[in-house]
Amino acid sequence: MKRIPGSFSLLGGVIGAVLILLWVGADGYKQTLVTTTATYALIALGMYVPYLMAGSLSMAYGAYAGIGGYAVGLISSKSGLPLVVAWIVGPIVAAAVAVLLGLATRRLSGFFLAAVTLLFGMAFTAWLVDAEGISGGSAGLGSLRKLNLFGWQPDHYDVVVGSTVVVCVIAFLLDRLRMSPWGVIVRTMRDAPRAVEAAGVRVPVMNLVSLAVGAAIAAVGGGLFTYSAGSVTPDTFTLNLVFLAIFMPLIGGSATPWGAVLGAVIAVELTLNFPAVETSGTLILALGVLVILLVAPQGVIGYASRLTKLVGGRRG
Amino acid sequence: MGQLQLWLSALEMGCFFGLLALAYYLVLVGAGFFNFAIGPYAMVGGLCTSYLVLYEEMNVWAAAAVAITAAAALAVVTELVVVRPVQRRSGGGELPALVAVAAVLFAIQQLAGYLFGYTTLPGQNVLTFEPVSVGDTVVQPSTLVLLAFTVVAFAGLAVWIRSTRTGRLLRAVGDSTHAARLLGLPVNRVRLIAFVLSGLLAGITGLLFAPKAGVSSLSGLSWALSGFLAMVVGGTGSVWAPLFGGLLLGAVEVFVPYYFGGQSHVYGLLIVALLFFALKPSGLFVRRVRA
Amino acid sequence: MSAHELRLEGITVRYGHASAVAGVDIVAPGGVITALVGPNGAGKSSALLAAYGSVAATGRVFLDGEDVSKLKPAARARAGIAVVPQGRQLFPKLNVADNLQVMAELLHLPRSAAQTAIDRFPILRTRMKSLVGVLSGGEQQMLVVSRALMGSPRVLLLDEMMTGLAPLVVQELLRTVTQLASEGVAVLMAEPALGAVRGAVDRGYVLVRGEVVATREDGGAALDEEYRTRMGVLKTAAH
Amino acid sequence: ALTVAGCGNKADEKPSNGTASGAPIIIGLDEDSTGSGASYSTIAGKTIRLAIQDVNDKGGVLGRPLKLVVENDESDPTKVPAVLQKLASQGAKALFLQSGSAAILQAKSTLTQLGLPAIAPTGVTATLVQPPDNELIYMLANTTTDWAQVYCGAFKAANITKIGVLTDDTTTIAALDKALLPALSCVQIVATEKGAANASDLSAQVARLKNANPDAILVTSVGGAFEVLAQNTLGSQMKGTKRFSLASIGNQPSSWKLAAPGALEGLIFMGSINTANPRTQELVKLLQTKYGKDYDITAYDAQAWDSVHVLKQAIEKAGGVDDSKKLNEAIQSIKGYPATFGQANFTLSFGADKHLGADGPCGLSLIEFGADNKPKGPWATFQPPCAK
Amino acid sequence: MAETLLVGSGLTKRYGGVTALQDVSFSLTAGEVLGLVGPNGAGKTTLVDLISGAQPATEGSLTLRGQRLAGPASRRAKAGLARTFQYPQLALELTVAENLLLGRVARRHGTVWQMIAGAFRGALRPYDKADTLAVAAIAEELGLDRLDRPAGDLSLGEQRLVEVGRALGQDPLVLLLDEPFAGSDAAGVTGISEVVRTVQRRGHAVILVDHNVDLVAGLVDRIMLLDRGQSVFDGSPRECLDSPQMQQVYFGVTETPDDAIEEVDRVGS
Ligand SMILES: Nc1ncnc2c1ncn2[C@@H]1O[C@H](COP(=O)(O)OP(=O)(O)OP(=O)(O)O)[C@@H](O)[C@H]1O
Ligand SMILES: Nc1ncnc2c1ncn2[C@@H]1O[C@H](COP(=O)(O)OP(=O)(O)OP(=O)(O)O)[C@@H](O)[C@H]1O
Ligand SMILES: [Mg+2]
Ligand SMILES: [Mg+2]
Repeated sequence: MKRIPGSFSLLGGVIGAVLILLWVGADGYKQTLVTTTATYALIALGMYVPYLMAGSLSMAYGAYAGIGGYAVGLISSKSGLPLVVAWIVGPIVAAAVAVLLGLATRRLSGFFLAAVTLLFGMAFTAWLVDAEGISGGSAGLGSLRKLNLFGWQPDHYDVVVGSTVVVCVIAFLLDRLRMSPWGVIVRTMRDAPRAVEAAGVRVPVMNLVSLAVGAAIAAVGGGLFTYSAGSVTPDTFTLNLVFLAIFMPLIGGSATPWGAVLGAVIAVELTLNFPAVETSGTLILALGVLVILLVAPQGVIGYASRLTKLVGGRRG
Repeated sequence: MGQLQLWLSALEMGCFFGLLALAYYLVLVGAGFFNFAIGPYAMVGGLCTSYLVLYEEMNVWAAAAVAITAAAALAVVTELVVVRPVQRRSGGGELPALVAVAAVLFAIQQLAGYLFGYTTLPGQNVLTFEPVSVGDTVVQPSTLVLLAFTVVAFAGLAVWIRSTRTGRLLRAVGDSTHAARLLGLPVNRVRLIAFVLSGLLAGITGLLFAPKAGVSSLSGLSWALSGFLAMVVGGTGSVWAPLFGGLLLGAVEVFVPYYFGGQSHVYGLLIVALLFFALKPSGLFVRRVRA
Repeated sequence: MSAHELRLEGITVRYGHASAVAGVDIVAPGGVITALVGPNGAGKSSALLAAYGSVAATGRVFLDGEDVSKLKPAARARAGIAVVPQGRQLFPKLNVADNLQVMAELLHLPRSAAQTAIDRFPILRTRMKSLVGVLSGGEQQMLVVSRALMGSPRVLLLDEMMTGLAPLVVQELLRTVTQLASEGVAVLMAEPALGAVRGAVDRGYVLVRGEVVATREDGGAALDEEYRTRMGVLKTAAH
Repeated sequence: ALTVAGCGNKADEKPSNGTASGAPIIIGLDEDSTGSGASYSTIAGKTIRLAIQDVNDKGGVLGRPLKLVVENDESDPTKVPAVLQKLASQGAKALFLQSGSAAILQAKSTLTQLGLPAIAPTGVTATLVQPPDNELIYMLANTTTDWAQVYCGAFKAANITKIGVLTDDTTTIAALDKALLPALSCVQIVATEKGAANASDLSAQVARLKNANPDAILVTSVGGAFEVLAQNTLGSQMKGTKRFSLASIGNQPSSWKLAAPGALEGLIFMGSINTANPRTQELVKLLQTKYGKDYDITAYDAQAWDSVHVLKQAIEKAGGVDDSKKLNEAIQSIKGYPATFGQANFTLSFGADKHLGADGPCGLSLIEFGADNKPKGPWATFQPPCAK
Repeated sequence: MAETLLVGSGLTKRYGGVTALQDVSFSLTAGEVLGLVGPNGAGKTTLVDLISGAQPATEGSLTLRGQRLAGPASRRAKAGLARTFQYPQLALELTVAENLLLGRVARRHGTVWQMIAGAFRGALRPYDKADTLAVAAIAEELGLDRLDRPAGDLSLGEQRLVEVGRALGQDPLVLLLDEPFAGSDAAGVTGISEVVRTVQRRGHAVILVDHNVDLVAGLVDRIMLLDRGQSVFDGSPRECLDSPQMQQVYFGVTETPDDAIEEVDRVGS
């Protein structure tokens, strides 16, 4: 019995993170790869709870990430508040939007939610363009202030380290959440909603809560990207990114949130850092996803743990 | 130009969405999941034809035959090389198959871009005759062909699904693949038939619709989403559900901008969807059974 | 009428590493009702499905002396092996008529077969157009049974056939099955406890953890007795 | 012969060193070769390569060859920072941004972080070169302010007082409309209708425009299928109403074939190619030797060509590329560069506050489409005044 | 006099033309076990559905401890109802332990605030020793072992046991069991009977639906006989088994099984 639940995976994640940070060093390009990966990972982690645990597919993740991004942009340009506040406000607003949207589609499950959230994502982009006064219109928001944490101004590398830590912490917490009573309820909703309802948990409400948790996490990612890229525009978080986020947990392995993180690493590797430069990253990723699904249906983590079990012999 | 033109547009769009949704419906009924690669099949049907006619100077009919075969072949590949092994290896869960077809969607789009170029190509008319005038409204040949095909496709498939042996098997297999396998029904064959039919249907649909606004390698995704919406709106309770869903969506796409202004077409669609799902949470047609 | 026979030789069924059935030999001769009793999870269903061919199994299955191990379930069904599987192995969104028609077509039976099959259960006759998914648990079970009795099976594999059926229906069905057996059909029924069917059983096997631990040829009561003692013994052994 | 843009891998066509020797000067190209911007991005990308080859063949810059490194961002803004960083890490000292405009907008802040100057050869959206983060980014073509002037002249000449606007829903066009439409104060805009960029039907929008009863229609779109669908629908349902458009329809020859027979006839677009310009003639010659004599030159080709040469001049002025600040200042010091597009006396000049090269409206020309759906030539009714 | 727990009056359910349940009334006191028997399609599951809130009633009302019982299933579960399903509703990918845990932890997540707080608590403290012990105790009572197997790997009979265990974990005031004995072996029967007794001992009540009249009669204090949606008899097991209605609608012409009488005698003594 593990003493701290989820610590084994955490150890793996931390080792991975440290290796990545060592590899990155002072290289600006590699640093950007890491922040991009962290962004993708956070969006995929956001999707993990409602999508892989509760089984409700929301396609509005572009909008949630966008809300996080615009929170950073707006607090930087339109208020004197410390920038960190954006990472509190953004996720809360995103969660609220997810709840409102979920309320409207409360009686729907699975693909009905997907349809409505898909339309919402599109409408949100249109709104960002129209709401010039709030969002800066099509040009978006840029020239962001630097973070200032009680007098300490993190440099680019600090941000890279910080985002890696955030991803690890969220993955670790989600991993524990998955195993917890809350996680058991949410995961049961996917296959046996009637049982959950009969046991005393209002399934639509619980669904809303899980959607809110997911949206909040994605908003953290959107904020991170906006901060490290320095600007956000209505089109920054596209539908393609949402599809990418659907791929990621399955690539890495859907049994644990760490799979989403690993999936993000692989996705960025395949689309941005693959040696066959000028070809389509999307194509490489799509083919990569297919190969992984065929070779390792439980994702890379599932495959690896099968291998270790085979090598290490069967334990009790 | 009167309202008639708008009704005609709504009808044409509705038929297009409905046909795509019907292709979804076939796989949904037979294999139990949304095959998002339907959009790209349709795109290949349209784009490949145009490419062959424009750059290889092929006859339209020959090109169409090649393109439709290609679309159907892609559907077969999707089932045999992707979905079936993925489902087998992952223990039949719906998620991995769904993700796999989403990957297929992007792969086909990119491959089509590589083969046929990334530009939009004009659609080819399989039948060319004089446009028909109704009052001051002109009906293009391509529109008439699309409408006719819609009628034929829906009527044919409705009969097929309802009363033929294979149609009934298709429904059974999709309803409970587990029970079907247990009893020894030809699950694999039936599913393959569903995929081939949906590929053919999508390919022809894409080909017939392409003259309206051209077709490019990236049309696949937006077509996939339109068909998906129509399918969701229609529900799964009847073969005609996709057509109703499609027509409703077509009407919304045309009349919402007409009455509420083109400025708000995206909002309009969202609001209509929200209202619709608030009133009809499971689409127009459903078959409700106990859990 | 000639008596049929189903013979399982060295049947093993594995799910992953664990084996649910470990090399059992079971014979179900025609003319009598053979029972396969064993606690939950003993492997009864797995053994029956192996006989029908719808789980991967090693070992051999003989129908009237002919090796059918290589045949797919559909072919075995056509050869005369009929199954009442455990659980609701129906198509809930198809109506009653279509559920039967699917099976009739698998067996190459004429259209009238579905109607004949349903006549056994008058309750169902009025509901030919109802979706199966709205029927009550017992009504669904009746449908599963009618489906299995379509055509003229040579072997009946009945997995907890009486589950969820009211006593009246159970009696009726037992009469039917006994009648079929007396016409030479080989009947193999799996039950976790003999209970109500005890009287109808002629012989049987006790299956525990995938292995046959006892065989009785002297009637249901004796088999039940044997089973009870075995379970008692096993329980004390486990502690 | 027809060239299929995007068909065949342009990665193989990397410019060689030509006659130049010495350590190569590395230039980055952020191109969308497979994403949503691929259909137009690659037209200019191809000519950038050609221009660089040409420079190298003629001895290079300061005796050193230019070397192009290319990355594909698929018009996905979240990939842009990494792509630009990657170009920088490969040693690029200046960049060409040839991707979807959402991506380029996203690129601005990354440029500031990198400190590298960049040119968006075919950009027309004024926001690209406006604050924030505009210190390092440059554009060549006339912007919408000049366009508004030209349109107004045209409307006056043609006696148009009420126009209807049909626009697509991309952010690029939203930005453009924002600058352009208010500047069209010379006419009354009686209706503005918007359709999805990937729309398959615009009859509702057109019906509304028709109801508003304008004298003319202005279509503002990124071009491609939307533009053609708009023109098809307008052509059949608002026959007789004068139509105007932006530049894109003229720059995308492949989309002309999409139009219904005769649907483009009488359409007037904001062209930039004037065959009377001797430099344009030269470029046409070069392009036709390379791509066959049916090649239709577009403003994209010319702007790509000029971008390379503007950069070449700047590098020469700065005496190298090691100091990116100096290079940036050198770009800003370029004045009166004779452009390959626009009229014969059209020039480009840059400055600290002028990140947009075009000097006056001489870069523009109103071109009319003929019955064969191809540009027929300058519109007889009005042409922008081009003072010497 | 024991407290009246659950009262149903005039419960009716119609599906279009089909009347599954018509004007059924009953009441249940604390510590009572009510058997619900009747032919197939009589409306037993429908009644369980109406009580538990899985389906809304067409007509009729329910009270639990004098409070009106209405609304969705989850609200009624919070008020103290628990049920099993005739066909097991388990999360097949989750382990047996997790499926059992659901019953116990669900009521801690009954309100929105509890759900939100539960998410935070879950991330910080995923396991609770008391929960683990409680789950182990329930498994022990039902004779379930190897709790870390996915529920999907269980045989159907074993899945039914888990279903019962989950409902027991809710510690309900009224436990509704829909054919729990179907397909159970001797050990399972003992386990489930034990569960019924446990609930009864706590002073709570059970409604037991099953076709195994022998077992039902041995466990219950009262039997209600449903036929074609109507309650045709309500009385002690003994009276019920002997009643003409029972003979007519349930056993048909055949005699009452001897076993049942034996069982009643044994329990009664
Ligand atoms: N949605 C529905 N539409 C039509 N009829 C229905 C529906 N749901 C249930 N019924 C019918 O209502 C009747 C009562 O069903 P119920 O499931 O309550 O029976 P039951 O007493 O539990 O039977 P069993 O012992 O077989 O489980 C059945 O005849 C059933 O077919
Ligand atoms: N799909 C499966 N995957 C893994 N293990 C399984 C699977 N199906 C059954 N088992 C295991 O195989 C063993 C035998 O199962 P089987 O269903 O044959 O038992 P049974 O005797 O029919 O039980 P019951 O009386 O409960 O129906 C059980 O231990 C069960 O856990
Ligand atoms: Mg079994
Ligand atoms: Mg029932």
